[in-house]
Amino acid sequence: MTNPNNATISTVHTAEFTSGHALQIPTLRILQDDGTIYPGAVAPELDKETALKMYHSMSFIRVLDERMLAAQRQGRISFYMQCLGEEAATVGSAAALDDKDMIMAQYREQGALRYRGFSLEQFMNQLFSNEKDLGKGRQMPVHYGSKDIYYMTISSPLGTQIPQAAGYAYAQKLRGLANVTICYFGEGAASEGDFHAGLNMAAVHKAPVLFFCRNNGYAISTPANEQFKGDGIACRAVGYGMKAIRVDGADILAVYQATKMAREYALETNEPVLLESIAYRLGAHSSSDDPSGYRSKEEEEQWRKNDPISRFRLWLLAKGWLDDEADKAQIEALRAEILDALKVAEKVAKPGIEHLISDVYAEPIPELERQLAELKAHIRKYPDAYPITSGRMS
Amino acid sequence: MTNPNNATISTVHTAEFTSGHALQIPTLRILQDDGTIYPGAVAPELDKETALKMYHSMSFIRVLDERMLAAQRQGRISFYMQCLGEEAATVGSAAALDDKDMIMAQYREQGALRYRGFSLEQFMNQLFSNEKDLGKGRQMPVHYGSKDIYYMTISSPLGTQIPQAAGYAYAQKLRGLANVTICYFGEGAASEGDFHAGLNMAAVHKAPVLFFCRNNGYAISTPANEQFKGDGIACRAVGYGMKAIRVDGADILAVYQATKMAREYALETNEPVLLESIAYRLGAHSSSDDPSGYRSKEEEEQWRKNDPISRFRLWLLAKGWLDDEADKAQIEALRAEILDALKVAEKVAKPGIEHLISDVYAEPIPELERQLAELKAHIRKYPDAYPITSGRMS
Amino acid sequence: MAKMNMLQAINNALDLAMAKDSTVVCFGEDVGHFGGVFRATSKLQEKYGKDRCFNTPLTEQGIAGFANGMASQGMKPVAEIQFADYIFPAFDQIVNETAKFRYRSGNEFNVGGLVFRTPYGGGIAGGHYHSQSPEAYFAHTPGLKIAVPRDPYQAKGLLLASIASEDPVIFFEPKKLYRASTGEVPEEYYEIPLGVAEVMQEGKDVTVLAWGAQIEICQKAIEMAAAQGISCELIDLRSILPWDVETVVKSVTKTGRLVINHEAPLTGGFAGEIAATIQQRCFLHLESPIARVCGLDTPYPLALEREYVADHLKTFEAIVASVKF
Amino acid sequence: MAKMNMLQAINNALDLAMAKDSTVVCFGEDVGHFGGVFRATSKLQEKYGKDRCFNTPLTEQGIAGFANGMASQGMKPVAEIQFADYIFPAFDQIVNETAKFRYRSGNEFNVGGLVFRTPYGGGIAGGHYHSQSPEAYFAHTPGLKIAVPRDPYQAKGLLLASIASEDPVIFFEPKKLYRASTGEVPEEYYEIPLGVAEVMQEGKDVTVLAWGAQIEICQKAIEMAAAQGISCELIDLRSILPWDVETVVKSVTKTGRLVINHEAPLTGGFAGEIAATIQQRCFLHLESPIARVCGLDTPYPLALEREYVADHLKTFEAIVASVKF
Ligand SMILES: Cc1ncc(C[n+]2csc(CCOP(=O)(O)OP(=O)(O)O)c2C)c(N)n1
Ligand SMILES: Cc1ncc(C[n+]2csc(CCOP(=O)(O)OP(=O)(O)O)c2C)c(N)n1
Ligand SMILES: [Mg+2]
Ligand SMILES: [Mg+2]
Repeated sequence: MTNPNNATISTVHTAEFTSGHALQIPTLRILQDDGTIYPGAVAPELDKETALKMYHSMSFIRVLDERMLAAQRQGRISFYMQCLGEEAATVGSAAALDDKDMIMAQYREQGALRYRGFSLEQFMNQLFSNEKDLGKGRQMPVHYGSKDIYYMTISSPLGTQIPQAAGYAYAQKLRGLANVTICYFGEGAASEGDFHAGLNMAAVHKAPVLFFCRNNGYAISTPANEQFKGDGIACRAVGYGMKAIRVDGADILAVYQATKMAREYALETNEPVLLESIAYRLGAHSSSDDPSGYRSKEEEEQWRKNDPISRFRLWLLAKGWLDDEADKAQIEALRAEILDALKVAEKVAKPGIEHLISDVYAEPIPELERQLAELKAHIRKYPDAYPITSGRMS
Repeated sequence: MTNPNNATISTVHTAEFTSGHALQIPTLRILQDDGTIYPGAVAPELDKETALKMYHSMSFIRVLDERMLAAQRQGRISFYMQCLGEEAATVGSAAALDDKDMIMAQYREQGALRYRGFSLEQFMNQLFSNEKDLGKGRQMPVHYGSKDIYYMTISSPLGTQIPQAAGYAYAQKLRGLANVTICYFGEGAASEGDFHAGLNMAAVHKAPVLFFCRNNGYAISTPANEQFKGDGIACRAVGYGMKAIRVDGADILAVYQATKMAREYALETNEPVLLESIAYRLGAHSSSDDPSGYRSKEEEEQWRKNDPISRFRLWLLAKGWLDDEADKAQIEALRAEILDALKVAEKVAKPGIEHLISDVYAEPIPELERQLAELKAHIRKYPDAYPITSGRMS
Repeated sequence: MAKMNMLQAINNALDLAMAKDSTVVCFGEDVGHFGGVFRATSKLQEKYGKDRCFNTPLTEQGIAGFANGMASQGMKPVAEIQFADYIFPAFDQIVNETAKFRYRSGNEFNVGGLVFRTPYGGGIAGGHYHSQSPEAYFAHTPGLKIAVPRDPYQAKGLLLASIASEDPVIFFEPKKLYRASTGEVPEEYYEIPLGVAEVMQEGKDVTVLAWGAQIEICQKAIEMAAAQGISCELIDLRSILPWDVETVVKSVTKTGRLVINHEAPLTGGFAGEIAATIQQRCFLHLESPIARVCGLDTPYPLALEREYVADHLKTFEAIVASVKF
Repeated sequence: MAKMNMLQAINNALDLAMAKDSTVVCFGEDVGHFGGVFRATSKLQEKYGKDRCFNTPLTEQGIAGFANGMASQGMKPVAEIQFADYIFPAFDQIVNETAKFRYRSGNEFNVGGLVFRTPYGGGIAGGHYHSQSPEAYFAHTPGLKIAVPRDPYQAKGLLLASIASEDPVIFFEPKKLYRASTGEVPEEYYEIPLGVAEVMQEGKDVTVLAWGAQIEICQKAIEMAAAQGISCELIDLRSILPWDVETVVKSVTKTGRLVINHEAPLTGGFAGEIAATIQQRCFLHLESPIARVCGLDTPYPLALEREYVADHLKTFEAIVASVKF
């Protein structure tokens, strides 16, 4: 384009609107509900090891979600968020990445985190905000993060990671790394101003980001049709001159394939890509939410059939890569393991008093040291009122 | 659409990107440079009176801009912004509206303001921040506004009027008014998060707004191709499920026609429309700017040929609605009138000291009354240091 | 009179305001059919229709901008920001737009009638993104009014006054009191004026000043002090902007001592403004330094919340130290 | 040494920082080829390439988000916000993200190395959208550092220290000094430490405290005071967060009096924090109330700017009143 307005100019002489739905983007589907491949589709190349790692990540997360929601109901943790129905979207996309590609997630991407290798203990330590939590017990449950496995610590304010991902990926490019950044967000978060800023900047500055929108139909109680009037989220990509692809988010092969292709493209061209996963948030928004107030059981039931794990499981069984019985036994064992880990983690001490002020700055400023000293003196005076810290102050 | 994701689902089995330029929107052109209508085009219905009002608004603004930039150079006002090259975009769109449609502008829309009936004196009073300024001398020059003529007072922070326009128009709808809101902004301001929020909310809440983007190629020194990578701004409308139309912004008949059509549609359906005017900011960004640092004289010269006023003038002359000599004389007279008005306005007193604190709240709060009393006592002690107010304090 | 918790009182105030004035409109994330994540707008959509009570897309800057536009047309939007921690994307629309709308236009336009309601403060194991008390960020902004209620009765009266106000108001609702604080609330319409503090308990040795959920913490502290023979005067500031300087001056002139408590971090918190003003106005009456009992200068923590907060014990200690100075 | 104005000193600091460390990257609206609307980044794109000095789209929240992301990868972004009045769309990214990045992740990630530079303050006939002094909005935010230089020498040293800092810094540049303030500046690299105030002039009767462009206003005022036999100690705070409590305490302990001057409106301004702290720390030494000379509690006006500002005459009067109290 050569005109200063950065717009192609083709002339018409009759006033006519371009429709608000002039662009429709098809959905990539490879794996059917019964575990077979769609006629005409080709499964992506996947070795057995990777495929099983994907499967095990999904089933681990399924069991973890189930257990930890129960733990929340028992009052053992204060809060929890499941990803029921969206396991394939996050695991499938994470599997298509390099281990050093940065993951910047929203909060419902424990599938990607598990795929990256976050251990059961690490999950538990975070959920119990104990002193072994990498985040030092400072954030609510499910705000995971780990530098070692390139998983940016979750931040609650929605959409903020979107322009951050553009900047992170730009830095990767400047450093000459052969890595991209993946940025997950919900279709609700895509309404934030940060979405617009982040996608536009990534396109303009040529930052290799995979923007991965989990369109799961709801933002808490707000249905997608009260969130936006366009055709999904993927079509917004033309507004940024960015390539887009839409996938069935319950189809792990489609997700894997699309992400792999997007990663290659982004790495090669330094251009971002927008991916949209179409799935359904089968569970409640969080442990504080009850969806019966805003959607029907029938709708939920219909989507429950669309289970991402059972589909992939059938595919693996058919391929002979998975043994039905062994798998069932393994899941049983996992249940026990999780319970054990939970019992361990809940007994680990909370972070020490010094971590109330550490990490605000690289080094505590004098005022914080003064405040800590004052607080310690106070705690010494009323040790019973502060049982978590009073017993172990230096 | 019935799926909860609010996206049409058509299936494909092969991964393929949708291109970032999959949607291209043509540009409506009716009036040629020589004042004739494009072959195949039809001029919109325009009575003589309206056509002349449009023409006179444009030429008034052209002369005012010229004079006031000179006044700024002479140090008579502190700041000025021209709209050279974009007169047709704002006058043509304003002419397609009802007098009670709200105008929410950015700052370069003096054409629309003049069309609405802002008087020469009112322009001058604002530019000189004197006590007759409707804005009480509180904002920099060109921050016009008038409730009587439904022109929202300009605010410097870019993009902020975009979601405001959605809210304003929603209120018009709720009140059952047969009016729309037009919201002007530059292609630069369209990068702000508020753009995304405003367009999305207008679409979702069905607010009759005409979003009018003046794509003039530059945001201060930043060319449009460093501002976004999509095909202009109009294509973003699909992201909001909103209708769009692109016009040649130097072609007042095209602008008028498109705006009229958009207004009818918005009023009928309560759906917003995105209009994009393709023109060129022929002058400097403002009196503080010198474009020679970032663009070539050649580029400017090329666009100078594209003059919106001369085109329309030729059309009017050909129609016999305008007399060449009389028009030239009128413009000469206008120059003198403007100079006279300027001399009057610069002698009008500045607002009185009470207006330092009025309008912060509907009624001054006690702390502000205390501060004003203290200030008055201080001014009485040092009258020479505060010559604007000291002589006329009650 | 009816027994209500704070949520019910707020819901009742919104209901009355919407019934009374058809230009009152409530919106925000999940505010519509669902009635808001805390259910403050429960049943309002059912009662007043989707046009007057609705879900917005997830964009706080959009919500604030939309509210500004609607108010500038003359309607009375009551916009909910789901958590005060998420009000910051709307900061520009509030601080540069809402606050300056009337002034910058010479009163050609204004957004009087606009209210931002938002659940705020800690005490719900929310970590730093569900616990912040950002009133001081807004208190530095001429053109805004700010109110914080301490109980259901106050919540209803202050909210109705906010909606009736000709100036834009930010209404911070201490979320830990939503269900915990209950009391008798008149069923009819009433307003509690903005900008007026309330002396809740008279005393002679020291003035204790707070607002919102910290009031009950101060009540505990002054009970402990009373047991030691210290007589405290307790003031609920209620409005942060404008704040009632004269009531505080009068009290401190009498007691000679002032302890201010707020949840937000110490540095830059609103207690600083109060202390600065009162040391100036009451200089010759002060018998001890004005004390501030506040959150630490860190983000609001999770595991160590108890250590972090400006609790009754810290307040009690500050009272004693002030009296013994 | 070379004679430089403040813009040249800033440009020189950025040049040195970029030459020294290839991870330093400058960007913002019009920052690239054009060198910024004030020309602070002049020639940097030419010298270091488009990758390391570039224009961004017009989105402050995007600029801040992009900078956060880049810094979290380990690079050192120096992001310009074209005017401090336009920093508010970035408020969420700065206050909720930049400030809490290290804390919330337990130091798994941090944005140390990030600097936001922004022209700030009045005195250029800019009205309320080109004159604001928003430091107090940020000073209530643990995790941020804030610095304001008063002259070219300070600007270079403080900016280099900000870029070298392991913590994110907001660097407010008093734009009315950009060309007006000139002085000798060493050509080589040097840092002026953050968090340390400077006693610019010793005195015994009263301490006068300010920062940025208000320093020269205070200098005029203390000259007037000197003519009346009043000896002022002048302190440039330099860093707003963390601020150098001890230096101020030491001074006020000696003089017994304090006058604080800032451009921003009085209520909620940072002078409140200082006064609150100092009345507490120096209670027994204070011989008169701490005075604040600040902007009025209104948006920054245009026509009546002279009346509005915290000028030398108002400061002089406050000094005299403090001494005569
Ligand atoms: C800035 C901001 N506003 C509001 C919230 C409260 N909130 C948390 S999750 C959520 C809904 C998000 O929906 P979506 O982005 O679709 O993700 P999903 O939960 O469906 O995975 C809301 C409103 C928040 N965390 N941050
Ligand atoms: C929020 C905000 N950021 C930055 C600015 C400074 N600024 C004023 S005009 C301008 C460029 C606007 O360009 P565009 O929107 O294309 O409008 P045009 O000047 O071309 O008419 C900038 C960056 C501002 N006024 N507001
Ligand atoms: Mg969702
Ligand atoms: Mg432009």
